[in-house]
Amino acid sequence: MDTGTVLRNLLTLAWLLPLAGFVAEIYALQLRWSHRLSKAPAQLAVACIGAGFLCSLSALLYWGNATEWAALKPAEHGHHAEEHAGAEHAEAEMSPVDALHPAEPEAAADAEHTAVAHAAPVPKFYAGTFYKLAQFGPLEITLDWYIDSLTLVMFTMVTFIATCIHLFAMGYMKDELTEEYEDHQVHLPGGHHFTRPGRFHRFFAFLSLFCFSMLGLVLAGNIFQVFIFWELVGICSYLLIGFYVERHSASTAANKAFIMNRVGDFGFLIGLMILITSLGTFRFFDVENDGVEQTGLFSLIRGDDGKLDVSDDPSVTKSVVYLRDSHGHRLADGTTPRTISYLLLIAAGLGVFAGSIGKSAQFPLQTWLPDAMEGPTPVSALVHSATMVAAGVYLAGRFYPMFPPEVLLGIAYIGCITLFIAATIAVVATDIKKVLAYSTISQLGYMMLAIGVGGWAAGLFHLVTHAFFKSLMFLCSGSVIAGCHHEQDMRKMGGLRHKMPLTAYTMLVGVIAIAGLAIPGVGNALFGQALAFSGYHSKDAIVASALAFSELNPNPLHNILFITPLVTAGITAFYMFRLWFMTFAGQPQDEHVYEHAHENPAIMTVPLLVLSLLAAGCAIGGEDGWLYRLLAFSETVPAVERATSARVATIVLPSHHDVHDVHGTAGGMALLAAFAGTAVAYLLYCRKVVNPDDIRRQAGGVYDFLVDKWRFDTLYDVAFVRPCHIVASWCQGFDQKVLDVVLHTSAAITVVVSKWERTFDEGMVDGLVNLVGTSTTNFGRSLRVIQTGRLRQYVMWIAVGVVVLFVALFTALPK
Amino acid sequence: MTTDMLFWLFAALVCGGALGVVVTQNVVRMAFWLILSLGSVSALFFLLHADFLGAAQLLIYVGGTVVLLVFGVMLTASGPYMQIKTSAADGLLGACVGGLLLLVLVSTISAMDWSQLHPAGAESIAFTERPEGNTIRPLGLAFLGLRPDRPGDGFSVKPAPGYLLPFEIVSVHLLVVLVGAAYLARAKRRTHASDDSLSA
Amino acid sequence: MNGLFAATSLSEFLSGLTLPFAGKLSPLWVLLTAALIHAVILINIFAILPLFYIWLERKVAGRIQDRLGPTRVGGKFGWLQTLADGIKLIQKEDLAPGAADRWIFRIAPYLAVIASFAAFIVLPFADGWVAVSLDVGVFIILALMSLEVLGIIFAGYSSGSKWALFGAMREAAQMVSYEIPMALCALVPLVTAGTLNFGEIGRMQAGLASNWLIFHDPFTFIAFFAYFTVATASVKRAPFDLAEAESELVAGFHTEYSGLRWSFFFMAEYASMFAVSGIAVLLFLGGWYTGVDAEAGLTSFRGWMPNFMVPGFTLGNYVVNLFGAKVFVLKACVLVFVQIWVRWTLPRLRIDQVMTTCLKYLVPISCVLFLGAILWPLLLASTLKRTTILEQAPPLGRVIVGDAARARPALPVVASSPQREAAE
Amino acid sequence: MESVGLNAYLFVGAVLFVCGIVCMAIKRNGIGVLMGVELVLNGANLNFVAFAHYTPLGLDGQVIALFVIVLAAAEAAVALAIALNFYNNHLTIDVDRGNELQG
Repeated sequence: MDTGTVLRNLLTLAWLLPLAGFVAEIYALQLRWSHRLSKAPAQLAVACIGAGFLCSLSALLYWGNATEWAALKPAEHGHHAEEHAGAEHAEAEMSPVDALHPAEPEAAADAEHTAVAHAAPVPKFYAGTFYKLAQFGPLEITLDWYIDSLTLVMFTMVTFIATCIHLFAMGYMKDELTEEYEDHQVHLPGGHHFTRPGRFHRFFAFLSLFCFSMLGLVLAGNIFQVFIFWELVGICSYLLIGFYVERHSASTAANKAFIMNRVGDFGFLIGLMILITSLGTFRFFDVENDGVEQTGLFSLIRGDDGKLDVSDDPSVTKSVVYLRDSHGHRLADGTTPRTISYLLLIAAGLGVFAGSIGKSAQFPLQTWLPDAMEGPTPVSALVHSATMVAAGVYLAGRFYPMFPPEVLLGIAYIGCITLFIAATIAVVATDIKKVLAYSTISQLGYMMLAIGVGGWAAGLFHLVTHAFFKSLMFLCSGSVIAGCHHEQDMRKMGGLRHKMPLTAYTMLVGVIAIAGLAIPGVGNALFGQALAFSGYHSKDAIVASALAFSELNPNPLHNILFITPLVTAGITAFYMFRLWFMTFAGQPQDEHVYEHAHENPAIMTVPLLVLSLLAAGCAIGGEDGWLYRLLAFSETVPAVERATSARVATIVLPSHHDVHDVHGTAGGMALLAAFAGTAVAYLLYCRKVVNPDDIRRQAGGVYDFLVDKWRFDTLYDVAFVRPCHIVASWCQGFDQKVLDVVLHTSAAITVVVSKWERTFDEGMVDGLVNLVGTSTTNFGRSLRVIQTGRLRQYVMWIAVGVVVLFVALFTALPK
Repeated sequence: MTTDMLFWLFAALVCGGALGVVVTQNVVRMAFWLILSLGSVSALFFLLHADFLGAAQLLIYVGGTVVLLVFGVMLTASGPYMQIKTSAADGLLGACVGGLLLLVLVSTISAMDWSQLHPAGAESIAFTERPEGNTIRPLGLAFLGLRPDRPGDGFSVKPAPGYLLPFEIVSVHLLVVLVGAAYLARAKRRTHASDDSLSA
Repeated sequence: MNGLFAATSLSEFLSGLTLPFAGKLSPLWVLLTAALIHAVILINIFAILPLFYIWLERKVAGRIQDRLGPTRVGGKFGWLQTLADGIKLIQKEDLAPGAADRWIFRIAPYLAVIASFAAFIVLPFADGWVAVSLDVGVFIILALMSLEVLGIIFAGYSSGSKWALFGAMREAAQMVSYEIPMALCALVPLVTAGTLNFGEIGRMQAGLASNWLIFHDPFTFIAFFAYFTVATASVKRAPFDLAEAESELVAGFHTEYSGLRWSFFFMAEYASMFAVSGIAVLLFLGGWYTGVDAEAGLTSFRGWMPNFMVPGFTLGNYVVNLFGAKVFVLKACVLVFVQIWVRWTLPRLRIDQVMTTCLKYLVPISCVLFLGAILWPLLLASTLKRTTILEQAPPLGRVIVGDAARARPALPVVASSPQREAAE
Repeated sequence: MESVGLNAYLFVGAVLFVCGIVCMAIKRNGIGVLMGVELVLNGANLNFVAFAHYTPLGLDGQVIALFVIVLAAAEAAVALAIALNFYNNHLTIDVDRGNELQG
């Protein structure tokens, strides 16, 4: 078996195991394999996802061995900085043409790029088709798989975090292991609480379904398949947010999340339609069908050299992009070259990105994510911080070659706005999970920003590191919530580190990681890098990309793209340490809560420890570390393209070289900002130099503005909800005054006509039928007398009948 | 000549047996006459070169069906040598109608020129001068759709539809009928029935 | 016309004999004479065999019960004892009870005897030595033997006695039930042989004993024992002799009979024993062949002294057939001896046990054997590429139609006959 | 050449048939009626076999006669079961007593 098949088999196994688990868990109770008090569903779910993790990990290792860890060799990017001459061949290596025939690496090696001296090129990706679902004319709906290092890392990351969270959830959800679960947050009239059977098995079934969907999304090889799993994770999110469906807040939040996502998905659908009408395929990669090459999306737009082949027409509306095959030749229908309008390409990019906005809670659709914290905390950790919301970033990253520079600029600005807004709101939030939720939005903004400014690898790097430390922090908060008997308000906590030290210090690891603190001197001496937890490295890379971008683009407006993340880095540090200090340090604020707080059992704390190790160490080495290199190995073309586009706006994307040049500066500034934020938080919330309440009173307007979440909900209420209500009431009036009247009138007429008809029926029709019936009855009565019931008589009649018949025939027939 | 003699002998036995069945009042004696009649029919089958049918007639009719009937007689006899007499009027009526029917049938048979059924020619020899007796293999082949008795399509390449499916259906039918008969004739609990009638 | 009296050797002999009077005697008379001679021979066999068997039964019973049995009449072994009994029975008064339905009462023994006797018509004693050679031989012998029950029912019913009626009812139920496994067991070798003609079946088993159908395959082997059990029951021999269980029914259906009519039932019984044993010998035990391939030498002897005394009569053929007939009768007598042996060894079953044995054990067993016998050739065809393990067995196509002129060499119905295999 | 032709067999068949019909018509004993049915069937069978021998009907006639015999056996079994039921219900086998279905 070649490498691609092995990888496909392993990842498919990892992907489908949770589905099998889901089916078993859903039907276990119905089919009476299991009972409501059984932990078996959870164990099954853990087994499935754990096995999935092992598969993913072995896939990653197998891939590494098969490629001899080419991705980790510093020749790729590290040499960029020193060795400019290497740029061309690196570029050549990264072009997708090497992977046109992933099953035959030798053939690829024989291709035109044999000039590459040092080694046989390693295939960028492996891809193929599971099977064809349907075909509508030229449009094929297929199940494809597309495996590159990003896929592998995502698989390993998702399955690992999911395994940890499943384990944690086994402890967290144990309240549900009962026949009568009393929901204290649902009040019934009469002062009672709502009571229902526990839903332990259902929770894990949903988790399994989610894992299946998320892995399917990552494995997908075409954009339509991505869409399908996109919606599947959406429905899982809906189900999990609304897990406590009896709570009004939970059901509302679930609806909100679902509807907000639909807004984004609408854009996604538009993007898909543009792609299918203009390009005729959904596939990312090229396939050969009966010797005919079917060019995939990436090759169509980027050809073999990673550049957009734009016509020279200066007008935006008239300029077109020529579609090319994987060898760089322009495609043509007869003599007419196949093209896509540049504006349409932008529209398609924006449409797909709209999907990302919805899923990743970017401005202006960010409001659903904080509300989604109504779900159980493991859900928040898995779905609403580490994996599903990151799917938007993943999509933007996966779809990166399709975005023209103008769209990237849009992505950058959306990310920039989001990260700032969310960070500011997080500063004033008091609910421990809400703080983390806003922090998530903010960090997702960072990732989007990174992708927008050309720091593709930096964005995805941050995605992975963020997934680790954010899931860690959510699990810690879950641990706190569980330990404090479902108290979520930070103002009632304090000093909890004495009660739950393990939670507190693992949380501290996550806080330091996200704040991006580092000890530059020691680390430089030891590792050639700052001694820092994972968040520092990834955020550093993003800020550096942003700085490089703003330096390359003379437009002063673009400085915002650098300054905002820098400032927000400080704010991030501030609100995260604020959270930690308020929760774990200082004096207990609420004796009742403090008295009853307790450390959780091992099944909940062990995942914390494991995750904290990874949150701290996964990014060791920063941009020279293994994780970054693994991700950067999959980077597609435009990062080095220095795409200069002047059709809508003048944009120059920085190269790795540019980024590396400003890395030191950016890193230093970000570290400074982080230390500043940490210091402020320490002073305000630990030392109590200034009472935070005073500041709140001083800046009352700003505070209220922030507490109201920048009044987005109000804005949407005024802009969308109320107009909808007004239009609806108009429609109702129209219905009542016009349509109902017409209908009632016609009904009345029908009744009158029916009455006439009834008279006719009863008189004429029934009369006739009855006449036939009675006459038949009477005739039958008269015939009854010859039915004597005596067998012998009947036989005699038969004989007589035969004789008579024969005689009649003989006499009647002509001789 | 031999055959003619035998025919007349057995025809007389057949008719005599049948008449015996009709005129006898004792059921067991009727059964005896029936055996005589049916056994002679079997002999007539042999004379008609249908040896398999003759054997089947003996095995199934005389050995099976009539035994069943005698069983029935014994199971339904309310006294020794039970006789349920036919009234003279019934007998007379039966004789009249039967005579008329016989008259009609005989006149019909006589009126028909049966030789028209096998027009003179080479093909008609095939079934009249067929080797005698051994019909079991041709019969088996006929069940499979091969017709050795027909010169035109005896061993034609494409066999005609045979009687295999009807035969299978009949065998399944036989099984169903036997199960049904066993169900019908099973011993019923009279006490329950009388209880029901009492309560009703 | 030959279909009715197809006794080839005898009619040939007679035709040759009447050659000098050609034109004076019609073929009708030839045939009638042949039929008469056959009848006389068979009636004599039919009469003498029971005499011998009854004597044998007494002697065997005596030996088994540690006594001597008849010793006086006719010399050392009391071999004339049965004859003496017969003479005594003929002299007895022919009684009929007052409650009897006399007409049927008198007819019933004849019915039983006729049915039993008719079986001998198609039973070949040697190659060609058969009164009527029919293609449906096995079938019709089973049919004829099943008629015996009628005589017994009539006897029991018309006696006007409870014992007789019960005996007859039991007998009827038993015989009707045992006919089914009997036919099925007989079918097992028939399926193997592919014919119902006793002559063909017999000729197939020439040569060594390994050619006997009992050794043909496992199913025929088991089928022989099943058949023998069923046959014992169907001739109402112990341990299945419920119809005349003296401890319960005095003497069963023949309680009220005496004299010659009484002895008719016993003639019928012993003749039937010989008949079923003869069938077993023909179907399973190699018919009139010795099983040591003595025929190989004898066959060449068949042509010895052709047209001896009369044209068409070959003395060698006659002698060989005589030898075959002796072998056949000897084999059948051995089986009859086994039946007698069993009678005096095993206790009698209860009536419900008899019916259970038949319906719950023998019928399923025979069905399984039948199925197995059908599937066995398929197994052989797939392994040995032959339809039958017997080299001598005629391929199905050869004798498909009596009319040889119409038989074509390649029959579409024979899918895997050896010739066809070779042709392909 | 045989002097006995098809007609002779048909006459015998007709006699059988008529005897059967008359038997069915005049016997009050249910078993007697059944015997009448058997006679009728045999009359028909005889006709079939005669036609099979004397006309191009050929083996079809014999096959049909075979089916008739088999079905007659089935019919006899059911009829006997019905007769037993009748006897159970009426304590007699006189078919004239079974006239509950009169009009």
